[in-house]
Amino acid sequence: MAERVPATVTTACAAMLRRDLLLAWRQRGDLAMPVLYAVIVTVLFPFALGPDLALLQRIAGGVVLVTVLLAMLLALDAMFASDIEDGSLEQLLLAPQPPALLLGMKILAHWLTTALPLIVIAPVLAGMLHLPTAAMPALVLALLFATPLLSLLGAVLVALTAGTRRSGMLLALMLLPLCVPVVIFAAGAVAAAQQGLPWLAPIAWLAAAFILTVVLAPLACAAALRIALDS
Amino acid sequence: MAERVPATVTTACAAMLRRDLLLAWRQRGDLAMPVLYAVIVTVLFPFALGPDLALLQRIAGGVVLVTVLLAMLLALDAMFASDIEDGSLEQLLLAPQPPALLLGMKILAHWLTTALPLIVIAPVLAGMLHLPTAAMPALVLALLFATPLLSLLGAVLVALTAGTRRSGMLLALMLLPLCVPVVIFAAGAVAAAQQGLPWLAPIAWLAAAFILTVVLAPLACAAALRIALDS
Amino acid sequence: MEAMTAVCATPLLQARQLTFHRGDEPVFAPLDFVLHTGELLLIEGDNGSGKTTLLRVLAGLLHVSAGTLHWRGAPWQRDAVAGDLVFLGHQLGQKLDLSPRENLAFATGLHGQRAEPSITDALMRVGLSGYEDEPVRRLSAGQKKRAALARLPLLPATLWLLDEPYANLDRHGIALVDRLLESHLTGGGAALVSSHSTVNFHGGEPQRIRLHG
Amino acid sequence: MEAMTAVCATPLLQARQLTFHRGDEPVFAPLDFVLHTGELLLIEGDNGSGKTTLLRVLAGLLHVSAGTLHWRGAPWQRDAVAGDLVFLGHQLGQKLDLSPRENLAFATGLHGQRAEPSITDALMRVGLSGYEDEPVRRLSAGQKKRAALARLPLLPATLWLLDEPYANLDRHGIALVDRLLESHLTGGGAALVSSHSTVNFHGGEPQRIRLHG
Amino acid sequence: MSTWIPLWMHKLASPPTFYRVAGAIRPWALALALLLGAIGLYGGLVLAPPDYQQGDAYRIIFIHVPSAWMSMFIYAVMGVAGFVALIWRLKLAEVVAMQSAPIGAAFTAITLASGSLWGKPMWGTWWTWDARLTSELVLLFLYLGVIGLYHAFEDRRQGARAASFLAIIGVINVPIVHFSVVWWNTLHQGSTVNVFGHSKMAWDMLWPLLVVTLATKFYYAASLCARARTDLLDLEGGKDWVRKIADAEARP
Amino acid sequence: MSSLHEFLSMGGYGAYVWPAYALFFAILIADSLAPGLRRRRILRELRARLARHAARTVRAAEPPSSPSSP
Ligand code: HEM
Ligand SMILES: Nc1ncnc2c1ncn2[C@@H]1O[C@H](COP(=O)(O)OP(=O)(O)OP(=O)(O)O)[C@@H](O)[C@H]1O
Ligand SMILES: Nc1ncnc2c1ncn2[C@@H]1O[C@H](COP(=O)(O)OP(=O)(O)OP(=O)(O)O)[C@@H](O)[C@H]1O
Ligand SMILES: [Mg+2]
Ligand SMILES: [Mg+2]
Repeated sequence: MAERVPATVTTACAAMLRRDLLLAWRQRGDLAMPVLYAVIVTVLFPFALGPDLALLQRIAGGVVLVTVLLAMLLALDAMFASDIEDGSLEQLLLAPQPPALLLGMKILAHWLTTALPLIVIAPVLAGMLHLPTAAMPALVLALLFATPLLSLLGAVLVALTAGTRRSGMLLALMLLPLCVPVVIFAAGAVAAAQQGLPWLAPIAWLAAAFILTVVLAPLACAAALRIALDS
Repeated sequence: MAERVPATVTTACAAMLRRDLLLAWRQRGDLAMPVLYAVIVTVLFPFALGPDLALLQRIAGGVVLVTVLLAMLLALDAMFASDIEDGSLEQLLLAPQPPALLLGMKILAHWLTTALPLIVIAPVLAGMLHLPTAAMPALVLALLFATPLLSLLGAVLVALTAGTRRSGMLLALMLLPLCVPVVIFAAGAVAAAQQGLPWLAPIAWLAAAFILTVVLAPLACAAALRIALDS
Repeated sequence: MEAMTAVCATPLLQARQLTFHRGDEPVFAPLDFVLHTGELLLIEGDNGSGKTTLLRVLAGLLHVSAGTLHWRGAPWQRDAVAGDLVFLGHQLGQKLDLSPRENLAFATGLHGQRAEPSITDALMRVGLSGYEDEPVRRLSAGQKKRAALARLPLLPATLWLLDEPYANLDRHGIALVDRLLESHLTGGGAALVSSHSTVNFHGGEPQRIRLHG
Repeated sequence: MEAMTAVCATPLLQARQLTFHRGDEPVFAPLDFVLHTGELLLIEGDNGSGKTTLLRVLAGLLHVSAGTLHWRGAPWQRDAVAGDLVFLGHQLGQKLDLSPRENLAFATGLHGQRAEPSITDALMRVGLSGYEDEPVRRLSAGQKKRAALARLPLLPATLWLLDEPYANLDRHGIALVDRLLESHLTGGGAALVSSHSTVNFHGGEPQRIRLHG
Repeated sequence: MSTWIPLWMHKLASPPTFYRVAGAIRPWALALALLLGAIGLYGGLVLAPPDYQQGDAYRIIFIHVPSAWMSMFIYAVMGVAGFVALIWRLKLAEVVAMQSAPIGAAFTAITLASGSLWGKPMWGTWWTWDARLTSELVLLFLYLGVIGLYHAFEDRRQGARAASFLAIIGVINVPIVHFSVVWWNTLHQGSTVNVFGHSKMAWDMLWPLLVVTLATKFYYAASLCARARTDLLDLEGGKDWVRKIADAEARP
Repeated sequence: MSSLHEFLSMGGYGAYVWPAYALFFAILIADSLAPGLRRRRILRELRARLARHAARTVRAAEPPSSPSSP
């Protein structure tokens, strides 16, 4: 049985990434959704709190961080849901490739399609809440490290819930303890920048955590998936 | 063809309500989830903003309102999703009953299972953010009228997106503009109570809107479903 | 039995030049047929020829694009038809977290219930005794189908619209559908059935429509 | 063809007293069978007798509870088997928003592709010419099934596990599955097929297992 | 399973044996818990003098601190049992890990509630976002996450393994709860009790605290026995020994 | 009598101390009652399951749905 296209790890990863990006593109309406969601949540705050400029400025960094995080959480839920439903996940596990790698590609695609647009829009949201321009670089940098961290940690948890039918909210619950430190460091950086203090230290912590996670999370993800799917 | 149990409007409504409550009970883990989500969002704010008591107290009412709203939004998405997927919704539309009434029952069941627990937990959340006890009755009353309003408006929108497969975020998007007035009135009531001013007027507006919606929304919902499903 | 089918003067369902368009193209060529109570109409056609689409049009889930459709002599109207029709499609309309019994109780609550079989009896007839209280999620593909079929004898409907009722069923299941159909027609009902396999209908030769995609 | 099946000494798949338990109860009685390349094994049984469960166990999606399973002489191991097996279940594993062509391109990216049919050819063989670039969502039930079947000739797998491949297919579709199976076995493949209808297999009498729930 | 595990452990790990042994242990553990609890609370509520700073409000300590210690202790037990469950696929370890979770969550909830009730008169607020309070809240979320994940699965053993994995990831939070008062300068007070060295607390107050702590340990043992027994009945539903019990209890 | 009243007032902190103790006991009592209730439910469901299983075996012995022998 001669193979024309042999199944190498590279082709498999490429196929995985291409498929997920293609699916995202097919439903490109959905691509804009986390962004719009974040915009609207941000807009709601002035309505709920009253148009007090100093107050809004004070909470701008924190609100944008929390909002971005929630928007990502919403999208995370859908990461494996449709794959489980239509049997694609089973097919994925039957492929002659390390599942951890394939899942890593899924996470990458997910980050590219949800977090990246959010990072791009974040300064605009922060501007709407009057965050000083000086704090913007800190905000963007913090998000650049915090969002992939959440994607990776989230993926491990999503993998754990793979065999179940009610991942959505459960996921939020499980992810919370893991995002608390991320939020603290990210918010710390933004707050420091806003007060004109040096803000690179918390970002460096985030970066270190990110590097550690990028190595460990796909492995943990594969282990979790194996536990969750083998009965 | 003698019928033993004829299909009256009452039996149909009872059957509908019973089924949805039973389903909620079967997945009672899911019942707790909106509550947990609200708790999580509330918990994230102090991390993102720092534990500044005066600040937290100032934003408590608004944050709790927005949080409850977001939690309901998340749950709203699932209101028709599974019914569409497994074909139950079609069966519902083929029943010899006014669809508006049946959908009204669905909305009621949904409100009972998601909003009611949120209303119960809201004072606790507000307490964690140091909202003064004096403002609690205003908060609970505001939620008592605001949440069914959201359920009803949300149901119409969910019904409109029923035919598309990306209801979740799209919904959030369409609902949030409708929420803005609700949030303004509810937050107004809470803020007034917090400052010791009379706060019944905004609540009365919410109540009036609620009564209007309770009559119109199920009709709109049925019409929307018919439009969405007919392709 | 044969006598019954001839008695009724106004047909239950009558289609004249009926078509359905998706975009601008008709899914199937204009159809003419007449269905009286006591009659069975088989819809045949290859994959993608429009059987499912036709049944959904007849159920009122899709709108007629051209031609006319009459129900008991009057133009088709949702309110006249609603309670008098059961539709069983590719999607079975069962809640996976409820048991067959609970699913059926919901259906009878909505549509009413005939005097004759109780829910337990109906489940026994389709061979699901012992599975009455198991969540449908835990049933096999064929058992799920049977749970959906149990609605047929329970609900007080004259017209059955069955889309591939035989799929996923074993021999006994196929015989079961034949038996259900036969007793329904004898009792004054009517049915439209789409299927790829042959129907063993003992009450005379059924009508047939062949669709060409 | 007959010669081929006899040549291979180590069997492709060998089960001894194989069972699977759900909770504490066995889903099917302990099974023994041997499958060589070039052979077809039919799994028969009524609804709920455990056919789907057995195929999922053989695919490695469920864990053997008791007994042993050997693959080419060695104990069954995921890494040895993974690329050499295709499983087609009740759920087709197709993305509804992608076209058949895109779905197949993904599958071949993951599993590799045989030298012989191109994706376009494979889709032509299953009778989906003209639907290559339509989203799967817009296909009829039988067309969806055909799109899933197109993976079979494309992927370089020795063992096919097919769960009710004939369901939802019309006459031509059924003949198509028979043809696919035949050329696979002639080419040195093997297959386990569960089905309620009869398989028209021209290359000799297949083995059969009957399951009793 | 490896040969180095002693034979009696193998025997004990067999569900029917464990069921019987746990049934025998439970009443004794419960009785001890009640007795010690009564002694300790009498000592704490009646015999111990009021605190010179806090007056009688400090008496919440006799439930707050033992519960706080139990919340961490039980999480550690759950983590270890979960680890064993994942590595050796031991059914009993899965049961112990998963049945510990609700008990631990109960103690965590008590800690949070009693701490809040104590905080109002002492700090003037029910709640602050102090490191220890927050990490204890996170502990509650971890417990709830483990319980939720466990119940999200159809297959209980699979759920137990998945939830064990989550429990193990969450173990890092336990040292954070404990050392939070050292690492961050916070409102919540630091260590006042030192079991081995010199405690900063008066003996009149200390001994009831230690006795109640012991009582909660025994309570945990009793509750775990009851829960594990029940859970084994569920898991082993198809086995003869369970059917016998079911039939025996059907008659009355 | 007054000493009991004094005891209950807890030096003015009764409103905080007693609810804490009440919660402590309430939660632990609920925790210790839960396994008993669950045990009863499990055994009841097990008996029902065994009965259902018996019903299935009867059906397998003589399938009511098929007049012809298999
Ligand atoms: C909601 C609020 C509170 C929470 C969540 C909480 C949590 C905890 C925890 C987890 C511990 C055990 C720490 C360990 O030993 O590692 C603890 C110990 C303790 N707590 Fe609290 N606490 C709260 C409020 C308070 C208040 C208001 C006071 C008194 C003013 C207090 C006094 C103590 C004392 C004296 C200890 C013993 C410390 C030791 O010796 O290690 N707590 N608390
Ligand atoms: N997820 C599940 N949980 C519990 N029991 C199940 C589950 N899936 C199937 N079963 C039960 O296991 C038995 C075998 O099911 P299986 O799906 O293997 O049958 P099958 O032979 O494929 O039937 P069919 O011809 O109807 O597809 C059935 O009695 C069914 O009720
Ligand atoms: N939602 C849809 N949108 C667009 N086209 C569709 C849709 N559903 C079906 N079609 C197309 O309409 C035609 C008829 O489909 P239909 O499902 O009615 O066929 P069918 O006769 O039921 O086939 P099968 O035997 O495979 O079930 C097919 O060509 C199909 O591709
Ligand atoms: Mg069809
Ligand atoms: Mg099957």
